[in-house]
Amino acid sequence: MNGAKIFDSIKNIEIIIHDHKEEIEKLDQEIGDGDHIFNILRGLEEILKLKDILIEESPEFIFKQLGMKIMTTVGGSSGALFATLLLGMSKKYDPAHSDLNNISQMFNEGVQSMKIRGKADIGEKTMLDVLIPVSKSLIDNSNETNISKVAEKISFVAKQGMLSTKDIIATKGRASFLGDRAKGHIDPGARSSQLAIEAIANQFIIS
Amino acid sequence: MNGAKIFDSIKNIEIIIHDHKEEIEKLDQEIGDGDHIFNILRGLEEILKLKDILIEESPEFIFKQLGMKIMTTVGGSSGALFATLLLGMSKKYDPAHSDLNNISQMFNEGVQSMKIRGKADIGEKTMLDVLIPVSKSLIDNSNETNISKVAEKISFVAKQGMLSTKDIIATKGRASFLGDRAKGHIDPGARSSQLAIEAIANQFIIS
Amino acid sequence: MKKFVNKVDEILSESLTGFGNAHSDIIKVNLSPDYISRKLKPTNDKVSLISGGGSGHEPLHGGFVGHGMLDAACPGQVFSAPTPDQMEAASNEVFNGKGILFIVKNYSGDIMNFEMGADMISHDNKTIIVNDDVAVEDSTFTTGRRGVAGTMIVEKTVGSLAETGASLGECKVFGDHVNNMTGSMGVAFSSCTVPAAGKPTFELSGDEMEFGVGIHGEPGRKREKIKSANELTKEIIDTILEDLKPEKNQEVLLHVNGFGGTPLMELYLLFNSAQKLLENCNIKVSRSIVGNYTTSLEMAGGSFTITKLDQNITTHWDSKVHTSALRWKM
Amino acid sequence: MKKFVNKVDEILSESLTGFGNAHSDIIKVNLSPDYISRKLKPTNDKVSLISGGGSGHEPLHGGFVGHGMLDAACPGQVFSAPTPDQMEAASNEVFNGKGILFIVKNYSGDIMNFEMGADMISHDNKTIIVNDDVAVEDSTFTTGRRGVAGTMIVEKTVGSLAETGASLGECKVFGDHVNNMTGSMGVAFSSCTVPAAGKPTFELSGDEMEFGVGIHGEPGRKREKIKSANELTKEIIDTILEDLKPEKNQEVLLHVNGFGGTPLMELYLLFNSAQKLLENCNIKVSRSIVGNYTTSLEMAGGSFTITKLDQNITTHWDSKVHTSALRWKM
Ligand SMILES: Nc1ncnc2c1ncn2[C@@H]1O[C@H](COP(=O)(O)OP(=O)(O)O)[C@@H](O)[C@H]1O
Ligand SMILES: Nc1ncnc2c1ncn2[C@@H]1O[C@H](COP(=O)(O)OP(=O)(O)O)[C@@H](O)[C@H]1O
Ligand SMILES: [Mg+2]
Ligand SMILES: [Mg+2]
Ligand SMILES: [Mg+2]
Ligand SMILES: [Mg+2]
Repeated sequence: MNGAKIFDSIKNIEIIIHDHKEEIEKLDQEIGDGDHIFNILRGLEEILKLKDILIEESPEFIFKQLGMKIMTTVGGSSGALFATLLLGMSKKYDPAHSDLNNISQMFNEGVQSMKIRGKADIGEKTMLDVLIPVSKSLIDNSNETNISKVAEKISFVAKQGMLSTKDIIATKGRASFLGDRAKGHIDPGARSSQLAIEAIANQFIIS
Repeated sequence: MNGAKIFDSIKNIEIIIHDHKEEIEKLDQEIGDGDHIFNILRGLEEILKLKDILIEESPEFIFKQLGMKIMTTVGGSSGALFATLLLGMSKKYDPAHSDLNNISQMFNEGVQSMKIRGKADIGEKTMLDVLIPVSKSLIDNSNETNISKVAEKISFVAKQGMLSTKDIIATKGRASFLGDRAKGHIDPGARSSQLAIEAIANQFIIS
Repeated sequence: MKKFVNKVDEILSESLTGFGNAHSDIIKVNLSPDYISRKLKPTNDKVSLISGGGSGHEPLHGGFVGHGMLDAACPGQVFSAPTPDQMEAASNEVFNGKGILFIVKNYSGDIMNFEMGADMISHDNKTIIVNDDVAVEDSTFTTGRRGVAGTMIVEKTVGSLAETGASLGECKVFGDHVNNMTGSMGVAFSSCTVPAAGKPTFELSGDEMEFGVGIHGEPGRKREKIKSANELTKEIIDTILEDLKPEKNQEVLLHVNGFGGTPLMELYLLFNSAQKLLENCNIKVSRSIVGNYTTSLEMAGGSFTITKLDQNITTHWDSKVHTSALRWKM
Repeated sequence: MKKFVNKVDEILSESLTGFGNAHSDIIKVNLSPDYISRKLKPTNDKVSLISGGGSGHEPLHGGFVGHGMLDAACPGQVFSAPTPDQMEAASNEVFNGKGILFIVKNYSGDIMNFEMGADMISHDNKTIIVNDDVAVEDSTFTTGRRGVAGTMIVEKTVGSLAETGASLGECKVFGDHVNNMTGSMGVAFSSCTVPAAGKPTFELSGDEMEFGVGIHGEPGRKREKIKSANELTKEIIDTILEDLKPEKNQEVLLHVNGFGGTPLMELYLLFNSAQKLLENCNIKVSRSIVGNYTTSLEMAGGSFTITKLDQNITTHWDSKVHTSALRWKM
């Protein structure tokens, strides 16, 4: 894990999110307030600007800076949550560990922090329905040597998690105000998170 | 001239205006503020309510009461102008005169008062483009014995006057703010006045 | 038509009743004839200011009844001038020893009805005709310019002068002066829906605006493609300045008025554009007011009004006022 | 999209700059991080009130910064909660010896960002979560109710208490109390257009309304055919009363709030409907406020808010205030 790889992943996330702009926009218009895509894109744009400054730095430092940047430029639920994710991740980097081990530990820590920040758990129709299963899958597979197999697994559980948000009501976030009307709609944050996971997974499947 | 005849005429005016509601509404939306038809209808409705109370009174008194009613219930340009017309008319009734003579004198007085009230004259794209020619025609023909011939004449000059408002710019009233954009549109007040004249003329042509 | 309404015919009376009750600490509402007056008659002899006009421009004029501004307001039907008996009744109620000053926006209907109202009263009276809209060419052969958002500024400043016990003549002269120092112009992104009509007065396509629009949902001087805020602000401010011909270092009051359907966020953005432009012309914005004061029901759009300030106008702008829509220092 | 705008990205900063200049007598605006604070720091030790939230609800919250109300407001992007560094910077500027009280509307984004902001400061602080919207069912397992137009009432009354030098704990308790005494519910006739999106968040057909809508152009609890003003007022007021369970002869503050695109004429008509209903239930409307205070950009519609009054709330509602959007007695 190094700066170049981290920024490659972010660039890949940005590409995939851009490709699904209209879809994500629509999801938050249906059961939210329509700003999710703009929050996400603003965040990605801002952190990509840091590439030249941060690329040589340690992953620990990079994640911290990315988290701070998201925290101070995005706003909304997703700003707070993704900042929390990144800041959490920065705490668990250990240069002695393998990449997969690092990612598992870091991601797990990040997602735990998000749960606390959002006072939310699985099944509440949020991005955590994607991120918690992914985190679990990473932990379960942290000793797996075939990286692309892990990538395929997380890609799969992310998609499942995302789809699972469709037919439930929300108990957290803005969609919770809709009650039953939220049913039948995928959670925007779950969709953007799943796409991000997919982008990263694809990178590893290909590489 | 008596109360019954006066209220018959008003009823006829109300019918014809109702039949052209949409058209008049549209004319004031195009070059005005869209309220003309509602002003006119409100006025007609209000004065028709006075029928039972006034029908036995003298034409003088009736016109005065109608003028006061219009004045206090209609508002807008047309309220002020039609009230002025009726109040002016009430001043010139002379029981010694023939109906046609009375109408000519009364109408002439009413229209003169309107010109003063509106500081307007012919050619300014207002209802006066209908009412001034009608008034002149009545005066010119006040000794004519064939009433239906007079009726046909005023019906004709009213129509001409109404049409003449189409291709000129307005220098009075709300349409004057539009400058050249008012061209091509018939003045709403001219149209409603012309329809009123037509209603009365038809009554005399038929009777 | 989507409006909060029970019966279209009763919108006005229900709304006025609500207005009267919501502000019963300072005003009262009389129905048939309709007029709004101060709850308490001023104790000192003063000129009584009465304004009015068609409804649909709220808070103008009823929102400006109270200490330091109007003594009464006569609301007509939506976009129709009020009837003379309203002015008569209001005059008789608020006359306070020093004559009546009518403040009338320059529209045929308003002028005629106020004239007829004035004919009906026995008190000394004068009329100020507000005609601040520079979008309309003025000429002695026409009705001339419309009265728009500058009316509020005339009502505030003359209202303040009247409160000092000034004479009817002094108030009239000062009002005409403020009107002369004032120019306005607006632009609309949408029309509005007169409740009785139930549909918008005009339709604009998605990329068009009415430039130099009035305040009755009526078409403006020209229809154009929409422009950036800076561009259209420049076009409007330039037109106003051409009319007002301010000296270098002139202090002005800048009023950005919303027509009803435009968020405050955009009005403040317009204020920012205009202030920068004015400062580039060495004109100092020393007083400002931004908000929906002279509306056209729910029309989207707004207008700029500039008043050249002198010591007198500034003093009477700053002085205390207590109405439902404008309140400060008391 | 028809809006007064130069570049979509710069709407907020241009608008904030305009806001700062238009009201430079009482407030100042800081950009990056964005916050609005009082021009002059209070001279007495007092609890500092900071609110904020997504933009698009103007005049909430920036319009409520000034004597007797907020010390600072942190505006986020349109409908997006502000970022924690805004709260940190605002706190550091306005801290005045007695701790910071955050006033936060109950939305995940706002709560999380304000919490993160609070984590970043060293001053004593507490948070009031406003959740007055009775349209949303409350339960311990969910996010609970939204914070809507009642927020202004909390800010006004707690702002007044803070001005007296009350402690952080006292202000927090009083704010929670006012929040508990307050219930709101709204209805929308149209959605609104987030500038970045360029098109309305949702579409409603010509005879539909969103019942129990929030303030972000988001869908409400149910979509229904439009009803008469009296009918929908009754449905809303009944729901609020069910929640507030007022005693007989209870005095209340009745607030009719416009969402931005509804004319004052209609808001006063709604006030009239509601007041009659309340008086039929032996509830006395002894304070009232009608206008666009908590908006959703240009959304058409409005909400009712009722606050049960006691001596304390009444005193702090009546006390003097000087902000750009709410001003009386000074
Ligand atoms: N308390 C929470 N815990 C976890 N995720 C949440 C929470 N609240 C909201 N979210 C997520 O945030 C997404 C919305 O993000 P965004 O639109 O950027 O913010 P906002 O809801 O403030 O408008 C939702 O789709 C959901 O996935
Ligand atoms: N000064 C005037 N003199 C004569 N007629 C006028 C004058 N001003 C307006 N009108 C007439 O009044 C009509 C409009 O009436 P109406 O729509 O009821 O009032 P408003 O113009 O006040 O909305 C115009 O079409 C025109 O014929
Ligand atoms: Mg959102
Ligand atoms: Mg008209
Ligand atoms: Mg009219
Ligand atoms: Mg949001």
